[in-house]
Amino acid sequence: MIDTLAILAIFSGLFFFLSGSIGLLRLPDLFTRLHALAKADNVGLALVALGVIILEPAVINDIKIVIIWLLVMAASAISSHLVARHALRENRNDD
Amino acid sequence: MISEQLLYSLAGVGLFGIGLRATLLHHMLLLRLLALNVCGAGVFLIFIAIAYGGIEVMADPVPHALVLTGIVVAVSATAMALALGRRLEALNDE
Amino acid sequence: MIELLWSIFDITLVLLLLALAWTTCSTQDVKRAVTLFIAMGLLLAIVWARLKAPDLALAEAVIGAGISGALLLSAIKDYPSNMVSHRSTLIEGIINSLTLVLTILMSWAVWHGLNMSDGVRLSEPVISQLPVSGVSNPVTAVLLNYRAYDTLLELAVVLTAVLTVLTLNEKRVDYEFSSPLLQGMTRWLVPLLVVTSGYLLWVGAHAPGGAFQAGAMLAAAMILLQLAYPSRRQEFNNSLLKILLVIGIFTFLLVGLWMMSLNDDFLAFTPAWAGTLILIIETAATVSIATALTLAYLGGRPRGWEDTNRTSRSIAENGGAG
Amino acid sequence: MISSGASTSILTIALLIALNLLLFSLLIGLFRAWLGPSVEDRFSAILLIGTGGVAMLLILAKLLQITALYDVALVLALLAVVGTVALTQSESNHD
Amino acid sequence: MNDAIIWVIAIPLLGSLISIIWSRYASMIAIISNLLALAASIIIVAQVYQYGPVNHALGSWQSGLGISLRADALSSILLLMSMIVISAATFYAGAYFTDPVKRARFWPLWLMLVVALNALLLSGDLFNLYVTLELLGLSAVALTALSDNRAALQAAIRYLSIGLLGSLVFLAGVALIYMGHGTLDLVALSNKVQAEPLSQVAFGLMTAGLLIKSALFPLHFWLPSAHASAPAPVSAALSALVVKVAVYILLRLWVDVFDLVLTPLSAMLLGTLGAIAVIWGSWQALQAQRLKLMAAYSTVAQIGYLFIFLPLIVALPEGPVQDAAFTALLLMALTHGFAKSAFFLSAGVIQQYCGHDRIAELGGTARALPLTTFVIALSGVALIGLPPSGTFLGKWYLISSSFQAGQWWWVPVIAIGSVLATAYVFRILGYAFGPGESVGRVLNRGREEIPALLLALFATLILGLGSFELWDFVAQHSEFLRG
Repeated sequence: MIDTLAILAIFSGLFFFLSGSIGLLRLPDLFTRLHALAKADNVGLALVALGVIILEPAVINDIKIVIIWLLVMAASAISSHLVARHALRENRNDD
Repeated sequence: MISEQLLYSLAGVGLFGIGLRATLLHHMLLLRLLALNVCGAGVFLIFIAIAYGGIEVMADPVPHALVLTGIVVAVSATAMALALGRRLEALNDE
Repeated sequence: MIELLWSIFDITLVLLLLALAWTTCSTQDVKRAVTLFIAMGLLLAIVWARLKAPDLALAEAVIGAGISGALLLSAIKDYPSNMVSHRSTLIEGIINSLTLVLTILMSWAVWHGLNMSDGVRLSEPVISQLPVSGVSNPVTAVLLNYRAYDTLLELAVVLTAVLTVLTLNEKRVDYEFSSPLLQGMTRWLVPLLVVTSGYLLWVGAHAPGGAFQAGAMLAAAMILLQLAYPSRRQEFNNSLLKILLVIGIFTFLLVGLWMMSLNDDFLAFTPAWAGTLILIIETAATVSIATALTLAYLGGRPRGWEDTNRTSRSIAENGGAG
Repeated sequence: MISSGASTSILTIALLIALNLLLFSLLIGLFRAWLGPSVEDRFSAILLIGTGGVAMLLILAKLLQITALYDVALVLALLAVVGTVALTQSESNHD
Repeated sequence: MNDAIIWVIAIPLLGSLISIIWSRYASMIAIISNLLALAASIIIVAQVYQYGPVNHALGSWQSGLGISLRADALSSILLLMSMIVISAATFYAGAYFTDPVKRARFWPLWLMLVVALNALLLSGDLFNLYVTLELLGLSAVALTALSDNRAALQAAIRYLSIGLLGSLVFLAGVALIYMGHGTLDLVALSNKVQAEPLSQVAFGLMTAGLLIKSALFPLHFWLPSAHASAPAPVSAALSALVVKVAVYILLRLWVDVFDLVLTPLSAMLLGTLGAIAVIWGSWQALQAQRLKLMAAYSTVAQIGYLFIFLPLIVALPEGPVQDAAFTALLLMALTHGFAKSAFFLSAGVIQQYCGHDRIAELGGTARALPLTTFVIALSGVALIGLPPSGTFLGKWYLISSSFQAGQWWWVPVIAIGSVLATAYVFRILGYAFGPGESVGRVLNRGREEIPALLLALFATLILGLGSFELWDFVAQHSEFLRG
């Protein structure tokens, strides 16, 4: 039962990851791509982490996983911001 | 177990070959440096593939330690090469 | 079924790794090569994890995501990215066939080698001597006890490399632009990085972790600090930096010599003290590695590194443009 | 460590499938690193590998029963930002 | 007393660390630590002479689990040679670097080079050899780059990338060895290695990696620019020692560990490359426009001689004849080490005096710098192989072993090489004794000239006349020759 729940969480997380990757590949410009990426980061990883937490009995590891998830959330927000700002400031196209 | 060892050590050989080829082909320091690092990663992969003993078995720790040393050396060498390149660029600009 | 899924995973992972390596090595575009290389580093961390080498996965994560990424990304701008050069077709053909032959020969050797060995190698004595090594993480036992001499020389390599960086260049000119968001993040992330570094150092005795991972982590914290607060023209305390730079190898050497005076052989730790001594050495090494990597990232010597007034003036005259 | 019963092997299989799918989604994302065209585009692929790598490490930790891999995931999450900052703060001095 | 083997590594390392912190007293620290290390190396030679090979198990672990340091006749003699050359170059460098900044940069790296050389010569473990090779390579590159001009930096970059490639290829061989045999200890390996595919490929890889480092033709291309553009004391150490210790590892591996893998055919191939190197290197040396470049090409040629010995040693029967060939090889390596370092140190003096080292414009140096010119002539004697230098005996035995092994075709190579060497040495002396406008007062630069003179005397007189001691020493402790 618990296993089923975990599997469900992980697989729905995977759905976001896959759509994030496809978005990264298919979307037309950097900013929409970054947006798709943030989806994968936040929701996808949250669900996968949730699944693993359900499976992991040791509390210390659960805390670690929660910290990891929070960190990735923060990192993705800041990274997207920095990358987007950098792109705007450079305002150019390579190649 | 042999099959994983074989797969990953062959991958290591492959990385080594790819890196070696590119090291010899490239002229530019930065690209050559990346190629050397790929080459090194191949050697490290061979070591770690040998150490692997299967899902249930503990891996041989000696290659892990050797590779850790190797990684530190590789990073140091990379930093040093980048510094040399930067100094040369500066002298070229003068 | 399980076997099959593992095999699919292994094969995909290997193919992806090879593809990344190939694209990294075959492009002439510096920016593309560097990003692909960083991606390959992250993938390698997963490979190490898959092959049950968590110590390495940890090191590769710190190096790949942090230090070497930062080093290479900041180096990109030192290089013109449109410099294209080709070897002649003949030479290229020779190189190609040479590497191909070598790869085939090595694969052949690997094939034979895996069949000829019993697979035990050195893990037996490593485990049987673990109780007297002072630590319970076998990788740390190899690094700081059985093969401690290698690690001593490895620290010498790090020191040599960073000394070279310091002799060649002056510190890179800071990029003046920062953002409140970045600074806000730095304020909570840096303490977290420092704490994690301490955790990795301490945990190294009985679980994956250790001096190098901790040192690189600490260096990442310093680099982040430097990047977020570029406008502060901090004056470095150079004599302190010099001491921090050599303290790791110095402690290591002195402990080794001390143990030689007690137990006849260099680096022969007395089993009862081994745990404490290893922790002391690792702490000092962490500090040195962090200092070395930070200085390597800064790209050269801070102002006033080379002692006397006279010398700093002569640098300003001779190498100021560098 | 591995609890007995049929559900375990089903769980293992499910986790392995999830692992494979994650790897597949990284593979898709990596095309962006190859295609570019701008540095920022390439870098967004690295961000994806960072997050996807964290997810894979969580699942691998469960599959291989190595709790230390949570630490690896933690480190990866912590340092995800450093590379981005290095990219965005140091480039463009030259030109 | 058994600890000398540690001190010879620990003292320079400690010196290097201290000289970073107290850079003001770095010269003094460097000289003291070098003299102490020299004393330790003398003690090691004495120990080996009296009691046979010395073994030090680091950490008291059984060999295989831990690392062992070993000194036998071959390594201890090379260690002593390297410490003598290094000490002379250290005294020289104290006067050579007039800029205090350069001097402060030089000493820590220089002492690190000493650590690497000594650690490499004493190492008894394959992976440890890799680490020492990297330490040696990085410190050598760092010292080359100290010249801080474009040519030197380009040379240093090439030296670094080729050196890294060499060590990685070597390391790949080490990985294969560990895969097949499960140990890295050289002694343990010597009992395990058979002529099977894995060992053959591993042997090939390690040899290839080391051939790059020892600059055997056609892998020598990085050497001339690096050796010619480094500061003079560094060039001396690079040419005399750094290249040579790579040859030392090769010999150690070939003879001690992989003796069953080394086929006569591959030995013949390496000998042929050596022969080409002798002729090609000497020819390039004759063509060279600059003194230091000439010396660097001459190194390529001299390394070639060492490789000609290989097919002979493989072909000769075990016993006194083979031992004699081995000792002759050692003698040539030692003589070249002393002579070439003396030559580079003198070239440095000339370069400082004239402001350049273009051979065609050396007129008048003989009168201005009589002692330096004398040293160049002396080391020239050793490079050519005139009696009483060690090279004379070495070549003599090389020729006689060629006949004994039925491989007479090496003899004309040696003859041509010697003729060319005579030509390039006399070409320099001709210009140096020629008339020149730049004749100033007769200069006396004792602190730079006397170390060079001592090295040249070692090459010509001491090794030539005292070679029988060497013969005895090696003959008494020649277990290492047969593994």
